[in-house]
Amino acid sequence: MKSSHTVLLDNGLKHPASGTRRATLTWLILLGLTTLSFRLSTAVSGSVLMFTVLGLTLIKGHLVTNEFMGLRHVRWVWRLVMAIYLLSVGSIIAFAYLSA
Amino acid sequence: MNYQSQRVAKPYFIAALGLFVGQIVFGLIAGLQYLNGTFLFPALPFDVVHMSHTNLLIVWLLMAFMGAAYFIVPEEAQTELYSPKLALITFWVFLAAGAVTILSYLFVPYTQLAAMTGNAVLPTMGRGYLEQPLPIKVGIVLVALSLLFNVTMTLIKGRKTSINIILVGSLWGLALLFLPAFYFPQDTVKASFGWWWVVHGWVEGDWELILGALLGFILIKMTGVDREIIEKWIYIIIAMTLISGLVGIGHHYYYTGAPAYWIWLGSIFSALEPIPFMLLIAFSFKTLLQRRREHPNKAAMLWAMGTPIMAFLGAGLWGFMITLAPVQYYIHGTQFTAAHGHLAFFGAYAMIALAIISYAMPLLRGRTANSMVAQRWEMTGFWFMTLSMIGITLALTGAGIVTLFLQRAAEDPMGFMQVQDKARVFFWIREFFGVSFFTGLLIYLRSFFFAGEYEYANEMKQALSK
Amino acid sequence: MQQVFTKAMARNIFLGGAGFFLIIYLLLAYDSFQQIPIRDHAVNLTPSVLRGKYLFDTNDCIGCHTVNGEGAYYAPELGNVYKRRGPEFIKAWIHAQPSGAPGRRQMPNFHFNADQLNDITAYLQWLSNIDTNKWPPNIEG
Amino acid sequence: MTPHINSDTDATQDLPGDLAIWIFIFAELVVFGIFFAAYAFARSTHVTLFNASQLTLNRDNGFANTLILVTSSYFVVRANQAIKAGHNKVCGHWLSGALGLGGGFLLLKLAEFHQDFVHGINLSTNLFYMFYLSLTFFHFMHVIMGMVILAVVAYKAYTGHYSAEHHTGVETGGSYWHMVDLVWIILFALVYVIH
Repeated sequence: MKSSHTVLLDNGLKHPASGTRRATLTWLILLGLTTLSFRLSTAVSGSVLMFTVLGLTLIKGHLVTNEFMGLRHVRWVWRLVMAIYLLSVGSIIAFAYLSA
Repeated sequence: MNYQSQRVAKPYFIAALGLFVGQIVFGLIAGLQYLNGTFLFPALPFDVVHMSHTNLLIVWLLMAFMGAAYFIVPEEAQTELYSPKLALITFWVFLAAGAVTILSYLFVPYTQLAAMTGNAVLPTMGRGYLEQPLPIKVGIVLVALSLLFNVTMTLIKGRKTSINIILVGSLWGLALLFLPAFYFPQDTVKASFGWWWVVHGWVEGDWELILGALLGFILIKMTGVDREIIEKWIYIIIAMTLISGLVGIGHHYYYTGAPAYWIWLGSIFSALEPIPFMLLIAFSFKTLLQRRREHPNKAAMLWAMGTPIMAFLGAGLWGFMITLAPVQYYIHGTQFTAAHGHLAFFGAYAMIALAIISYAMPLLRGRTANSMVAQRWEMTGFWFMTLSMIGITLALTGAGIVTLFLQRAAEDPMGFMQVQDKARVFFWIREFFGVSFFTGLLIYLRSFFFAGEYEYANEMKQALSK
Repeated sequence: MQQVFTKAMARNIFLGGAGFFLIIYLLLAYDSFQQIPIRDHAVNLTPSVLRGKYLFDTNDCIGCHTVNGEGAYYAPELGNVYKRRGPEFIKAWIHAQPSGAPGRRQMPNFHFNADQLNDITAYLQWLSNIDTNKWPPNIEG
Repeated sequence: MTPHINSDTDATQDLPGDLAIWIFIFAELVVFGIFFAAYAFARSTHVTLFNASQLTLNRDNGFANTLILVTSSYFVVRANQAIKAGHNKVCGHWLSGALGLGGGFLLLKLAEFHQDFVHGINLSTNLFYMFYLSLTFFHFMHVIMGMVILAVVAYKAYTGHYSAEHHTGVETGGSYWHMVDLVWIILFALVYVIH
């Protein structure tokens, strides 16, 4: 376990600024996407709205898990598990809305 | 056995097995009354047989759990029991209370029993599993307090392992969850809502914690796997039990007059209830594969490994089958529930009780393990009882399916008694497997009457000569 | 990984999870108790209904029957029996037991007088008006 | 202790923080996932009711709360980076900031609950409100739980319990908080936006 901490430490020390910049960028994108979803809710409706907002939400979810939760750095299995989760929740919702 | 005071567990285990026999006898009578309604009527109406069957089940399981507590707590705490004498007195009080209860069911009409025991002052009688007269209920609380005092004092003065903390903690839970038995409001819907605090709280909550502690103890002792790993698993398993089970109680509230939101909340959370049982199977077999020694008590190992599998089938699978609201709409209050109840009670609780008895009884009789002959009888009993219980479950499920198609989901529904007639063949199959279960029980009991213990050298010689 | 995933952490998850869901359940139970008297029109729990309920409990009716699906499965559902059979049939039926028909399931005679029969029927009527989310699926229960 | 040099190509590490919290996180995600699916399917049979009731929600409030949670998540990331650089105090400050934002979320949500209460809306009003109230309340409880965890972590950061080498606690608490954020992002889209 110690070694993994060292890796993160090395990484952080090598490019202290780039990690921060990347996180800030992610944060700004998340804010932007949230605003976009919010604006869309009054602009469009129906399945167009559903698919766009759902798509935006999945992108946001991917950003949070990959960048914020740090899954970018871990074994691919965990990323796969999370991706499957997001995709299945998304597709179940889409399916339910279309079947209405 | 490392501590003299663990001996008090012995009478508890013997009495538990005796009461178990009684439970099965009443089960056989009840099963016959399904086939011949005038059998033993009016001497023994069905409701009396039924409540004797279920109450004996509860009492013998509690007997076994208490015996297990008196056996495990000193061993884990590495100290003598606080008061072996109190434990022995408690045993006789509990046994007498149990016997008086069953005898009063059999020989006093229920109404008269209620009138004699002050039910009018504080009504508590007339609910499933909680049929006992008021003084008996008070007695149960006193017995529980005595047990709790004894094991808690032992725990305080001794080593505090996680197994012990979980076991003693869940015994406290068991006693606390019995208190709603005294809450019987006049509003029937509220009464049913609160009745589940006892029944669901025990069977789908607290008892699963006891099950986890007992199984953990047996596996630590028999496999030699590191205690830290086993206790960690037990914590995760019982965490999942309560995370799913607390709101999962909602699956009892769908159609009894409780608010409609329970249909969704109960379905969502009770759908998760099989998870702890899956984890239990994964954990047990992982532990078995990592075992560091071959324990000579093969029979106890068989019970211990059978428990998670049968618990998963009965509580997990059969429970899941009837738990979702749209399904339950059609099979609520049918033999489906009885099927689930039989397999779950046997697979989870009867089997863990028999597992701890199988592990502890040879030690209490001064042997590491029973002779191979005795173990063979015991394991034959295991297979007889387990397979018979699966047979009973399938038969009752069959009867449930008949009700589903002819009465509940039918275009032109038939009346209750007509449908019961159509399901007769399944009640015959149930009774057949009931008799075979009883045979298995007798075979199991026979195993206790072999002298001598497991002799390693002897067994090896025999094995080699073959 | 094994060292990181400690027993203490597992215990905290157990305690945290159990406490968390206990709070959720208690809040829901509180809300349910606010709704139940409306759903089962508790205002109609007249003395006669309550006397009937006491007779119902102290004669262990759910030892054979079910009420809203709870009880034993030996005899018919009673939650909606008032709507299925009506008051007169119920009183006559209880009075005429046991049928004594050979092999048929028997119901004991409870020796109720006329007032007690009225009370029991009043209780069964009250039961039949509980909002059970449209259960049972049909009148046969 | 073999130092891996290039961590961008080294994707074989274990999950950040304590594995137990990840088991918990995945369990929670499954519960919320089932909840979301149940909502979506319940809606498909009551479209008009859901659409009408959805209009009564305070969408601005939901929007503001999403921004708040996303920002607090970002603060937690900064706290993580601070502790990895060995700055205990800075880490504590970022965490306090995240806690403050969490408090803001709770206040806004409470105002929403209060409005519902004033209008006599409860779990039994209709199917939509049943879902809306239980989903958001369930999440609300998770925010509180996450804040308790963050508060402990912040306290430990201020008192110097962590270092550049040992900071599993910060990662563990942070992971849980991100999960709370993630769930809200889906919840906001599902309950407030899509109709």
